Amino acid sequence: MLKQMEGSHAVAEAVALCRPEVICAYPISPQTHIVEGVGEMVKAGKITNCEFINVESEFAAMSVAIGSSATGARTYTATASQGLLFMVEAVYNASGLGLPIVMTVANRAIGAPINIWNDHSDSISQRDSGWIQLFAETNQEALDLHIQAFKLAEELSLPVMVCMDGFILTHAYERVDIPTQEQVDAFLPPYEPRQVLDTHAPVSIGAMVGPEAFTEVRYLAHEKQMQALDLIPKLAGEFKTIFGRDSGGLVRPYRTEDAETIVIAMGSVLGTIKDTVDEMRDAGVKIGVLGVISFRPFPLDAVREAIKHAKRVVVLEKTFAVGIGGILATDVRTSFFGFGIQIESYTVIAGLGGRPITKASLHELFEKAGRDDLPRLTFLDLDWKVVNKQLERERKMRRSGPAAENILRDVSSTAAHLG
Amino acid sequence: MFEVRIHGRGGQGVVTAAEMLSIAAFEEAHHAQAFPSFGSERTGAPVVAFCRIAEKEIRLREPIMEPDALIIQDPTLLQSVDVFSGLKKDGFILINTKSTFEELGLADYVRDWPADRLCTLAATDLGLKHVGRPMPNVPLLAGFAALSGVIKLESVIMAINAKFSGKVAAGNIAGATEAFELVRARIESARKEAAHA
Amino acid sequence: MPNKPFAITLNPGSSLANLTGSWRTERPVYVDRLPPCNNTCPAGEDIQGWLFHAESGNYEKAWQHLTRDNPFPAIMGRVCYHSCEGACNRGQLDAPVGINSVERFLGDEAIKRGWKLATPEVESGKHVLIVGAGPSGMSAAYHLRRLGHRVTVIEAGPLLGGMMRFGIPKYRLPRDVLDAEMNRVVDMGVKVELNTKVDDILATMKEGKFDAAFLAVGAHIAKRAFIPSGEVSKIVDAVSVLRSMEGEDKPMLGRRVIVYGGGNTAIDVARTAKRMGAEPIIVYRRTRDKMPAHDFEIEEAMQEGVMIRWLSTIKKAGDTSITIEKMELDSAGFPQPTGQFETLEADSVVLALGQDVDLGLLDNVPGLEVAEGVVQVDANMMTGHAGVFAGGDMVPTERNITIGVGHGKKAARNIDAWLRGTTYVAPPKHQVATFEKLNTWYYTDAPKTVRPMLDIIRRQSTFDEVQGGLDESTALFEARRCLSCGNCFECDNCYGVCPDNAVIKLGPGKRFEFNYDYCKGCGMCAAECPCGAINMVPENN
Amino acid sequence: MSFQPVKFYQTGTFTVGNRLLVPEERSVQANMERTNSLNSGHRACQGCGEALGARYAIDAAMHATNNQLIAANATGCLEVFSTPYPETSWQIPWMHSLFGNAPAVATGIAAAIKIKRQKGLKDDVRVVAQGGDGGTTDIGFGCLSGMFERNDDVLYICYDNGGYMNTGVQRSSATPPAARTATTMPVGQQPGNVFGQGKFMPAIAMAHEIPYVATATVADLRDLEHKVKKAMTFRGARYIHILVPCPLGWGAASQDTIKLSRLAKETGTFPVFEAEYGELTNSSKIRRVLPVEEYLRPQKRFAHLFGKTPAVATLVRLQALADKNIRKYQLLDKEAN
Repeated sequence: MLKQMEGSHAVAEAVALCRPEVICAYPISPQTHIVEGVGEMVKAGKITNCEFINVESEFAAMSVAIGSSATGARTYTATASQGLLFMVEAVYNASGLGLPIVMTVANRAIGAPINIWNDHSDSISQRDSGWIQLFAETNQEALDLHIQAFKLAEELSLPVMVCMDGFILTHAYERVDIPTQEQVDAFLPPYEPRQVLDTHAPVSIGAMVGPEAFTEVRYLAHEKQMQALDLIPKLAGEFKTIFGRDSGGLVRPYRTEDAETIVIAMGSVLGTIKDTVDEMRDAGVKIGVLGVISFRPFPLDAVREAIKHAKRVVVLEKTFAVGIGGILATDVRTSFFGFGIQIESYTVIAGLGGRPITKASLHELFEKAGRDDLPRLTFLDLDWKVVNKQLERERKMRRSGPAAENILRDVSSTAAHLG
Repeated sequence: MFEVRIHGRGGQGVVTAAEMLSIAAFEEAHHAQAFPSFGSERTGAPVVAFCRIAEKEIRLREPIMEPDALIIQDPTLLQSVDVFSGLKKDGFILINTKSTFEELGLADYVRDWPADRLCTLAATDLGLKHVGRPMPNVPLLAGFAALSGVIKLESVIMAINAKFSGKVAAGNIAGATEAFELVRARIESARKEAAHA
Repeated sequence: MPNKPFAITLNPGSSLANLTGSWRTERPVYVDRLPPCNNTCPAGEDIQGWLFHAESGNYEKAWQHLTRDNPFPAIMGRVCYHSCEGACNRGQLDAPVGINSVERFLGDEAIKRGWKLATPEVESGKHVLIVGAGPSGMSAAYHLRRLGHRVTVIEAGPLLGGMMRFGIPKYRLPRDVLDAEMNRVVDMGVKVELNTKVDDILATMKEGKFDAAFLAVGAHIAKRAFIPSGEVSKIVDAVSVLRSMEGEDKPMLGRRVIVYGGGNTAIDVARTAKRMGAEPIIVYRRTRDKMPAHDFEIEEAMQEGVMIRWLSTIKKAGDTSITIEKMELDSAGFPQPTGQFETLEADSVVLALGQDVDLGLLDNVPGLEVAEGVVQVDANMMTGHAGVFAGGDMVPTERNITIGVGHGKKAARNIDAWLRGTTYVAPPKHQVATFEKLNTWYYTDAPKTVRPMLDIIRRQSTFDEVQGGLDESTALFEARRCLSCGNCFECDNCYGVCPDNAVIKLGPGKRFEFNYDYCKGCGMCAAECPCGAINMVPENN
Repeated sequence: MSFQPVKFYQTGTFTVGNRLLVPEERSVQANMERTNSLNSGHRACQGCGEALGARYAIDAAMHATNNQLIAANATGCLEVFSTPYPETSWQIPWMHSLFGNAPAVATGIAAAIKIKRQKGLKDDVRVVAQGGDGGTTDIGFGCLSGMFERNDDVLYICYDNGGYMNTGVQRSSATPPAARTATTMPVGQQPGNVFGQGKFMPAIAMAHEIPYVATATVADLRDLEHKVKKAMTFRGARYIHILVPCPLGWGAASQDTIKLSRLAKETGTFPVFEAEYGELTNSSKIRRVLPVEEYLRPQKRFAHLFGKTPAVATLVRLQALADKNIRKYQLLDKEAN
C-alpha cells in the first residue's frame, strides 16, 4: 500500500511487520523517530507479543539485545553515531556470539567536534565488527532491507546493520509501499535459533576461547559472511517474487554498460549522483553509477564485474580514514587489484557531518574526473581558505585555540542561511 | 519539479507544514519529498523545511537552494535570515503577517514580481481563531494552495486528517478553508487589478 | 555438538574432563577420633554412640547400644559420678552434655517399656562362677551370659545389688529401679544363689565344676578409728547404718548424730540420718575442697540441713557429747592439730572412714597374691591363679559403682578369651578428639537442661528420690547437645563447603567419600568440620 | 537470623545439613541430588569463595525455580574459571557476554522469556545475572542501575571479593579501606586503599526501592539459600550481595575462606541484612561480637596494619566503620546482648 510518510516511520512499520519479540533502544538523533514509532506501536498493541525496553544507554541496548536474541527472541534495536560507538564492545560481542540481531543505524557523523548530521563514519567504524552492513538508498529500500535483514540474519546466525542516512532519509517524507502482513509472513518465517538458552537443553554460550581455537572461530565468522554473498542476492530474488520490486542485493549498477567513468557510492547520495549522471549522459558523457548495498560482506566479485570495462572509478564516500583517505575506495581497489585490470581510481570524501552534496559540485567533480584531472584524494567542496587560515594560525601561535571553534568563527558569515 | 522552502521558527510547525505539503501532493498522485533542515533547533530558533513535488521519483537529496516558492511563517526572520536566497524569479512568496510587502520593506525586492505570486496572510490569527493556538502553518499551507495552485484545498484537508484528528483536525480544516478563501480572494483581486492595469 | 556454533557454545558440565585433583599438595582424609566422654567412662560406654540414636529419638536403639557395654543405665543415671561430663568438650563451650540424665532417661524408659537385654545366640558350654552380686559381679554375669556362657552368681547377702543396695540410700537409688535392672540380668538365664557365703573359692569351683571364676566381693567391712570413749557412747559404722536401713530394724541413732569422715558414704549416712529426723553434723579434718565426696552431694546435703564442721577431728566421745579439736592446714595442705577444743552434743557417732573387703575365701589359693587388703590382678584382670579373675572393690582401684561395672565387662571379655584359649586384646584406641580439633561455631547455643529436684522439705523428711529425671523432650534436647567429637555425624558440612564438589555423599548412615579426581586440597572441609573428623595429610609424591 | 532457625538440634541450622531435619527443611546443598550448577573441574583457586558462593546461590535458585533458570554472567574470575575452553562447568543455560553488561543481558533474557510465555511457553523460567564486585559496582554499574530502575524481572547476584582478582588483585570500588591491592600498595602517608572511597552496592540497590535486596556470606549457607529462595518469590529486580573471600587477593589460607566470611559478619565489617522496597526488614544478628582485628589479622592485605608499629589509628577507624554498620543495620540482638 502506497503511503506518504517519514522514513523513520516507514522503517518502524517494516520492523512491526517482521513480528519482533524484543525491541530495546536508547534515544539518539537521528534514530529517535524510529524507536518512538515502534515503541508506540508496541504500547498501542499494534505489535503484539513484543517487549519494548527503554534502556539506559546504547551499551545496554545492545546488551539487552544480546540476551534476548540468545534466548531465541527476534530482536531489534536502532542507534546512530556516538550511540553506536558507545555500544561497540557489545556490537563485536553480538557478532562474535553469532546472534541474529537487526539494528538500524541512522547514519550520523562522529565527534568531536560533536555533529548530529549525516555521514557514514559511525557504521563504517564498525566495518570489522563482524556485522553484515547493508546501506539503503531510499526510504523504500530502507523499509525493504529491514525485512530482508531479519531473514538474512536468522539464516546465517549473524547480526545485520541496516544503514540509512540520518535526517536525509530518516526525516524525509516520501512515498513508500508498505507491504502487507501476509507478504512479510510469506517471506520471513518464525525465528529458529541455532543456539538458544533453553532450560531443557542447557548450554554455555560465550565461553572463553584461547589461542588454540580463536583463529578458527574468526575464520568461521568470515566464512559466514562469504555465505552471505550468495544469500543476499538470493533473498533479494525471493523478495522480488513476493513483493514485486527490486530491493537489496549486493550492488546496484546504473547506466554502467558502456561507462568510461563509474561513480561508486553508498546510501542516499546515489540519488543525487544518478540525477547528475543522467544530465551528463544527456550531454554525451559515458558515465555510470555503482551503488554498493552490501558493504559487509564486501562484494569484491560483483564490484569487479561491474567496473572491469571502465576506464576509471570515482569512489565518493561519506566517511574518511584520517591519515590515509578512503575506506570504501580501498575496498573497491581490492576488488580489482591483481586481476590485470587497468582502472584509474579516485577517492572523493564528501558530505561529512551533513555537508550537502549538490549536483553542481558533482558535475564539476565528475567532469574533472573524466579528464583525469582529479587528485587521488579529493575533499568535495573543502573550504581551503578556512583550512589555510587555521593552519596559518597554528604556525604562528602556540596557543592557537580550539580548531573547530576557530573555523566556526571563520565561516560564521555563511553559516546562517541554509541547513 | 516544484520546490518549496518554508522558513519559520522552532515550534511553529515548519517541518509539519512541509510534510503536510508532501502528503497533499501525494494524495494528488504526485511524487513528493519533504525534509527538514536537519538541525537540532529549539523552540524559537530559525528553522527551514523543504518540499519537492514532481511527476516521477525524486532522487535528488540536496537541500533546496533555488526554490519555486517560499513560505515565510515568521516575518521577523526577514531581519536575520536571507530567506530569499536562490528564490527563482517570479517565484511564489507567502508571508505570515498582517502587514503588506511594502510595510515589510520588501517593496523594492518584489517590484517586478507578478502581483498574483505574492501574498501576505495573518495566519497566526487564523490559527488562534480556529485551533486556539498561534500555529500559522496550516492556514499558510492552505493559503499556499490557493496562491500557487500546486495542490488543492481538498488535498490540504486530507493532509490535515493524516496529521490530526478530532477537534484539532476540525479546527485546522476550518482555518485552512478560511485561509484558502482569503488568499484566493486576494489573488483574484490582484489578477483583476493586474488585468486592469 | 555439530549443530552449535563452534567454540562459542559448549555442552553443560563438560569441565568434568578437567581433573583438578592434580593441583593437590595435601589431601583430606576422614578419621574417627575417640570422644573424651567415651575415653573417660569407667564402664567403657560408647556414650557418643548411644547419644547418636537418642538424638534421632530412637531411644530403644540408644538403649540397646548403651547396654552393649553397661546393663544398668537406670542405676548409672542415678549413682554414676559421670566423669564423662567432666571430660565433655561441650563444657568448654557452655555446659557439658547431661549424659547422665539422658542415660537415666533411657534406663527408665527401658523399665517402663519392658525392653529386654539381648540373649546369646550360641551357648559355649562353659560355666563361670561369680562371687558377689554387686555392680561388678552382675555386670560380669551379664556380659558373660551375652557371650554364651553359663553363669552362676553366689551372693552372701539376701538380695541382689551389693553395695548398690547396701551402700547407697534409696533417696538416691529407688529400690524398684535397682531390682528391675538386676532382675533383667537374671532373666537372661543367670543362676543366682543368695544368702550363700563362699568360704573357699577353689573348693566351690571344684564342687560346681566351674571353668572359671570371677571374684567381685564388695568392701563391706568398715574401717575403724580409735576414739577414746565412754561405755555408753554409741559408736557405729556407716556401712552398718546403711545396711540396716534395708532391713526391718532401722538403726537407733538418736537426735544428734555425729558423722565422722568426708567421703560419699559420710554424706550418705548424714543425709539418711536427716531423713530419719536427726540433726546430723559431719566432722571432717580438712577443708571442703579437700573432701573426697562429690561436691554436688555436699551441696545437696547442706541444702537439706546437714551441718559440717570442717578442719576438725574427734578427740573423745562421751555419753552425750564429743570433744573435737580444731585443725589447720600446713603448707603441704595436711591438717595439723591446733590444741583448741570444742564440745559438741552427740547421741551417736557414725564412723565413715572407708571400708575393707573380706578376703577370707582366698586363703588357700595358690599363686593368688594379696597386698594392702586387695587382690593383685594382671592387665587381663586375672589373679595369680589361672582361671580366677577378680574385680571391683577387691582389686587396687578407686571404688565406685561405675568402675565396678566396668571391671565386670572387662573381666567378662578376658574370661571369655581365656575360656577360648586366647587372650583378649582391646581394639586400639583412636586419638582423643580434643576441644581444639573442633569447630564449635556450628553448634547451636544450648545450655544444659537442669534436672528437677525434689522440694527441700520433702528431701529433709522422706526417702523419695531427690533428683528427678528428664522427660522425653528434655532428654532429646540434652542428647542433641552432643558435639559428636571426633566422629562424623553427617552434618553435610564437608559436602557443602567444598568449592569443587569433590565430596561424595553416600547417603544416610553411610557418611562421605572424597573425590580425589577433583579435590584441590584447599582444606576447607577439614577447617569447617564441626567435630574434627577430617585430617589434612601431605600428598606423597 | 533472617529465617526461622531450627532450635534444639545438635547443630541447628549452622551446618550445611542436619540429619534430624525433615527433608523439606534441609538445605539445598545437603541434598544428594543437588544440581551442582557449577560442576567440578572448574579452574578456581583452592578455597575459592566465589566458586562456593556461586554454587550455593545458583543451586538454591535452581531449587526455587524447579530448575527453570537461565544465568547471565559478567566477565571476571567466575566466568574465566568456569568456562575454560573447550569445557564449561555450568550445568544450566548460561551466557557470558561482557564485563559491564550482565544486568542488561539478563534483562534481554527476561524479556525474551516473557514473550515466549505469552506465546505459550509453559515453564516459568527465571533469570539471574551474576558478576564480581568490579563487574557490579564499577563497570556494570550503569546497566545494573538501569535494570533496577526498570524493575526488570532479574535477580542480580554480586560476588564481592573486594577487588579485581581476575586481573591480578587491583582495587575496585568495593575494596575496603586500608586494604592492600596491586593498585593501592601499603606505602606512603595512607597505606592501602584510602578511606572514604568506594560504594556499598546494597545500599544503592535499596535506594532504587526494588522489591528485594539482601546481603549474605558463604559462612551462613542457610541464610544465603533462604535469601535466594526468598528473592525468587518476588517479581521484578532483586539484588543479593554475597561476600566471597579470595584466598589469593586477601592473602589468606585456602581453608580460611569460610572462617573469614564468618569473621566479617561477626565483627560487623560486613552487615548481613534484608530489605524490601527500600526498607530494611531484617538483620542477621551477630552471634558473638568480635573486634575487627580478629577479621583483619589473618589477611595479608591488612598485614601493614600489624607491623612493628601497629597502625592503631587506622584500626580505630576500621572499628568505627564496623560499629557504624552494627548501629545502622541493627546487627545486635537486643535481647541476647
